[in-house]
Amino acid sequence: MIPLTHYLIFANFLFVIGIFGALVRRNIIGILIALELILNAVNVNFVAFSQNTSPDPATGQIFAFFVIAIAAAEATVGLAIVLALFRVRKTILTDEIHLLKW
Amino acid sequence: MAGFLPDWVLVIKSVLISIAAIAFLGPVTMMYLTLLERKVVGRMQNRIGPNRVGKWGLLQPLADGVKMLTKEDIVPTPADPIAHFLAPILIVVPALLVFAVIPFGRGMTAVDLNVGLLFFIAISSTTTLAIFMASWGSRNKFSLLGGMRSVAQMVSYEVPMVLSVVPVILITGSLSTNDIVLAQGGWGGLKWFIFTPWGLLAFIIFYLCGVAECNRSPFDLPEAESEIVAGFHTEYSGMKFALFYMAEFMNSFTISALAATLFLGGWQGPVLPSWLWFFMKTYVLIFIMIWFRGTLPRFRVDQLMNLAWKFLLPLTLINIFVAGFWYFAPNTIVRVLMSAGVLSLSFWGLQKLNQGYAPEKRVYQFGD
Amino acid sequence: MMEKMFEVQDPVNHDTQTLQVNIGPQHPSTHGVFRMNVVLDGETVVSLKPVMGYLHRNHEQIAENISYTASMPYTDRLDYFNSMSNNFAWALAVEKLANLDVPERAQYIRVIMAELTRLVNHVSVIGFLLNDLGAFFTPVLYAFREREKILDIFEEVSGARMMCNFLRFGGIKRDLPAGTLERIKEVIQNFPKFLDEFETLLTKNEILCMRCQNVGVLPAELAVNASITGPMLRASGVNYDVRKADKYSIYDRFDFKIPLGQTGDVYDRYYCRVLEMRESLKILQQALRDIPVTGEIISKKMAPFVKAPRNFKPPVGEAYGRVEAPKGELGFYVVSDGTPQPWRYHVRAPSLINLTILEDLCIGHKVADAIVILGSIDIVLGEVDH
Amino acid sequence: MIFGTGIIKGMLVTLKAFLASYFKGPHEGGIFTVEYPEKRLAEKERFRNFPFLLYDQTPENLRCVACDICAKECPPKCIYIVRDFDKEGRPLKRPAIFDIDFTVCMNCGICEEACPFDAIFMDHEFEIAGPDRQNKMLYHRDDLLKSNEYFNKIRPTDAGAIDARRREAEEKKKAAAAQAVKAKTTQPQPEPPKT
Amino acid sequence: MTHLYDIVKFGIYALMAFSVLAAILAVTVRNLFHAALCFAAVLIGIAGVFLSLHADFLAMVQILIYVGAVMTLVIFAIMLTERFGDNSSPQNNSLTLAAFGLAIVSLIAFSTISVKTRWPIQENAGALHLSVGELAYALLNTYVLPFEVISVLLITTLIGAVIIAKKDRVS
Repeated sequence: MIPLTHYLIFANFLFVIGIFGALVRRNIIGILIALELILNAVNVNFVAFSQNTSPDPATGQIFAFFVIAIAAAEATVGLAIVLALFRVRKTILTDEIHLLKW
Repeated sequence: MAGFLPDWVLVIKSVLISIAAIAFLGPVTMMYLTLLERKVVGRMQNRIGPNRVGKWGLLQPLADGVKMLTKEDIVPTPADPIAHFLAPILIVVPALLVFAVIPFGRGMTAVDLNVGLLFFIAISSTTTLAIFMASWGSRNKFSLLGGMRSVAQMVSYEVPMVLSVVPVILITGSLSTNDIVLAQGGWGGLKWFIFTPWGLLAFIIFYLCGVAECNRSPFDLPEAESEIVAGFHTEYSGMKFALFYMAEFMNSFTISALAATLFLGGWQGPVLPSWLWFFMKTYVLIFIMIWFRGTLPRFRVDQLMNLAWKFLLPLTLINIFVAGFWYFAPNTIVRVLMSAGVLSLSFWGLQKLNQGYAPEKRVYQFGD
Repeated sequence: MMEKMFEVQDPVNHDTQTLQVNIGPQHPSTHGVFRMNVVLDGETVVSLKPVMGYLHRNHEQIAENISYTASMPYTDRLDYFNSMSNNFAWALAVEKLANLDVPERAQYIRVIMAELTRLVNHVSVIGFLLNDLGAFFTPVLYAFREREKILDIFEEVSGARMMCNFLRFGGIKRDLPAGTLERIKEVIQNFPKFLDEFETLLTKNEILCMRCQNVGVLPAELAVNASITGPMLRASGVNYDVRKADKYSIYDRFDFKIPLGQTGDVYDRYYCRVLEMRESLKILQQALRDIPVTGEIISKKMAPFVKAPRNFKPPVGEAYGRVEAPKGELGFYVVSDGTPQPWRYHVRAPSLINLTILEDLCIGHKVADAIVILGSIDIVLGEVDH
Repeated sequence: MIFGTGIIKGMLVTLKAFLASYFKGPHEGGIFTVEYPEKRLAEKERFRNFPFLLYDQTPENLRCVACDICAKECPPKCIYIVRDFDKEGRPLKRPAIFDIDFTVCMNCGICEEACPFDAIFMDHEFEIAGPDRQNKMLYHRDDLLKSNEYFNKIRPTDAGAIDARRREAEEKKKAAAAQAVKAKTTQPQPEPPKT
Repeated sequence: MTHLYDIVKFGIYALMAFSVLAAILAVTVRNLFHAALCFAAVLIGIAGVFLSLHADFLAMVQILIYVGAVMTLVIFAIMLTERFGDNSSPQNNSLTLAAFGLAIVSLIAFSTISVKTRWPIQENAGALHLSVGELAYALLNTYVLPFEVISVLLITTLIGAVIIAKKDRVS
């Protein structure tokens, strides 16, 4: 149906937008969203490759499950840190938090 | 007519027919559910319920619809326009999408996915997003409170709901709703899952979580009129409010339909046509939901959470073990007694653990 | 930007900013026009300031410009759920002032009417409390079905369902029409059956117990210090009932008990009201048994003033008549300077005084509990703002 | 006790009410409400709504003599009476203007009690609606007039008692008048001067 | 039936374009709440792409986990950390141009790599339809070790998150 390369280009687009977002955003939650975007791009790659190239298509999807699980875990811890930070600093803009000790 | 049409047009035609059926079925069931609810709750309160518009009040839903359409649609100035506008649409979409997976009759499932059940659960979990948009978009303290409460409730009731469905999947071995219904056929209905000990417990838990999922009676915290006016849809009026209203009733229809499919044997039934069985069972479950609304007071937020996490969740986990044991044990009376014993023991044990929430005995003296 | 770095609050303060919500005069469950200025931290109530006066009608000032009998219909509008017991208190006060005696039959009819209003009030209050708890109007409509039967009797006797204006100083306005006592007897026979059904619906209901037990606990000494009266006081265990303490009218002839709670939370207030209804039924049965069949209905000394209420000039002096109204001790303090208009007229409104401790009960509870506690205090804004 | 039993017993109560609504009558737990405009509940005799003025036979001979007692007695002061004068300026026993402001009146019935001439009574008719507050709800004398037959129809026992009392007073007065006439006729024969 | 395939193919390409557009919006929109909503749109788009790759179980799990749970978390965080309505602070810092240049360069690099290399395409490439049973078999037989490790990881993150976010930390 759809050749492998089109999926790869689609995944590249998402990956690149994710990186751009992570670098550009001032708000930590914005960065977390960009990070999730990158992980999703990786997922698309996994499934595309497993469907077209690997003999046993299950491997890619299993790996995609693990990536989703890790992404969820990472999101929870990231947002817990954001909350703790906000409680102390009243702000979560990255360029306002750059002193290691105050 | 069908002879000379190219086959791809046929496929599209069949898809359009099922879409038209669902697009018609959804809102009409919603309209007549509102009437059914007002009539039944009225009868429970020694009054008649709407009977002025149409023969027995049958045109009342049309009157409500016209009223909703003509009412002015007020958008509060501080509201965030995009979120405020999109929320009602995004709450109706999952409510309609979910109709695709429900087996109305023998061959009448719109889309027979082999991950049908998971599709149902995944789509019904996206409603939290729409409720967030509604409560955050309308910039109103009451709706914020309502939004927070409803999301916390829906997230914490989704876990036991999903886990209570696992035993059914474990026994039938497939996620497709049609296979589940087929697995309950035969013996004039005695093979329904509700007649097995784990099935009964799973049915009760699934049904309670379903009621909580569509914010209805004992769990209708998000739109608790007596406390926070109308919860997340305080700032909505006119057609947008009608959409919220429609989504709630369609959810209650689909939850009852799914509960009937999973535990009461969907359209399985001895004599009557299959779809008639399905609608009878669904409307019995909807009657129970309305019956809840007519009698029970409301839970408080923390009691709600405690019931989900400390009472229903452990029960579902134990239920999965018992279903596993049921799957491998030989089909004898011992199996039934063992599982029934384990389940009632765990129910009693959990009730003892949650003793803090049980009603205390109170004694009253009489002075003079 | 640097200074922003260094103003660091202590880490323990609440990060989610507290929410100041107006559970305002126009709200589905404030029992009338009553506003609560609630400051919330998340769901729990941090502070609660009641705002009253939206229904102030200048009742006491009006009463000082009209004759004694003319302010009787105004007392109906104080606590519009129990007009008969309001009239009873005002009649007692003026009778004390002009030391009038009340004939036997009138006394019995007054007691019967007062106890019927207690039934109506307690049943409706439980219905409204359930409404605040979320039961969708079913208990209220069961309660109102029984209330209708009693209001029919009031309409038969006095002419109006809620604004009875039935009592006069020294007796009652008119005698009972024929057959009314049989109808009252019939209502009293059916009431216990309804009450049992009502209790099976509510008392053992787990959700009600979870929502009401240990919520809004009123300790006994706080209740006494805040001069709380009525079912709220007795639910906290203090044995004080004006019918027993004052033994006014002919209450000493009936034997009935006073139900007392232990913890004084919302559940005890609910159940004390149910038990009080059962006691009232006992009083009504005894009163219906002993009521003299005939007898005049107003004292001789008031005969000339029946047709000309404005000539009624009580002697100079002051009096305080009080009655055990369903909401608490309802008292009327009246000072007379010999003219047909009272010189000073003051109403001790039990709802207003019971409402003063709303904040102490609600602090620390959730928003949902604050509404339920307000419902259990049983206020009527007509009496609070009089 | 298992957790849910209280709730289930409570729900059975509402289910019984639901089923009873189809089979039982209004007083055994069935449908208690009445569909108002078509079916109505029987009116109680002492029901009191806004007052009305009474006239015997023709609207001219009004019972009200404009003595202004009810205006003084009315707690919210909603009655306004002006006496009628004949051509020579002598006061008549009739009110020229008798207004009752229905928005102020709280139908307490004190005017009925205080009226010594049985002229004003409380009505049973409660379906009163006016387009605006100013003129429609201010009832003048002619709008308030109602016949004695109407009064007997709506309040049979009270009206009967009052008519009996008035008839009795009538006979007593007629007898007294006859007595007076007889006394006057016998009076002209002066007794012979006492010798 | 070929027309049908073209329609479906066109649908998938439209879906991809929609997701890329939503991704760009998610990264650049000033109001954070709207960014989160656009991100949700991207997730649903990606679930559609998974469906086109016959990975329907994965698509459903993606919607369930990401849109149901992770998005709820993100929006909860946004609600708790944003004061009521001051969402006008500029969202991007000084690096914008440099980051944009890097993005374009890496995009071109990755695309050429992915187009140029000859991937060992299997002959029955797209036709293989994976049933849930095989997936479960693989998950619990060949990959059972990572499955258990992941569950341990999830438990630790759960407890860790609760401890970090607790209000009255006894530190």
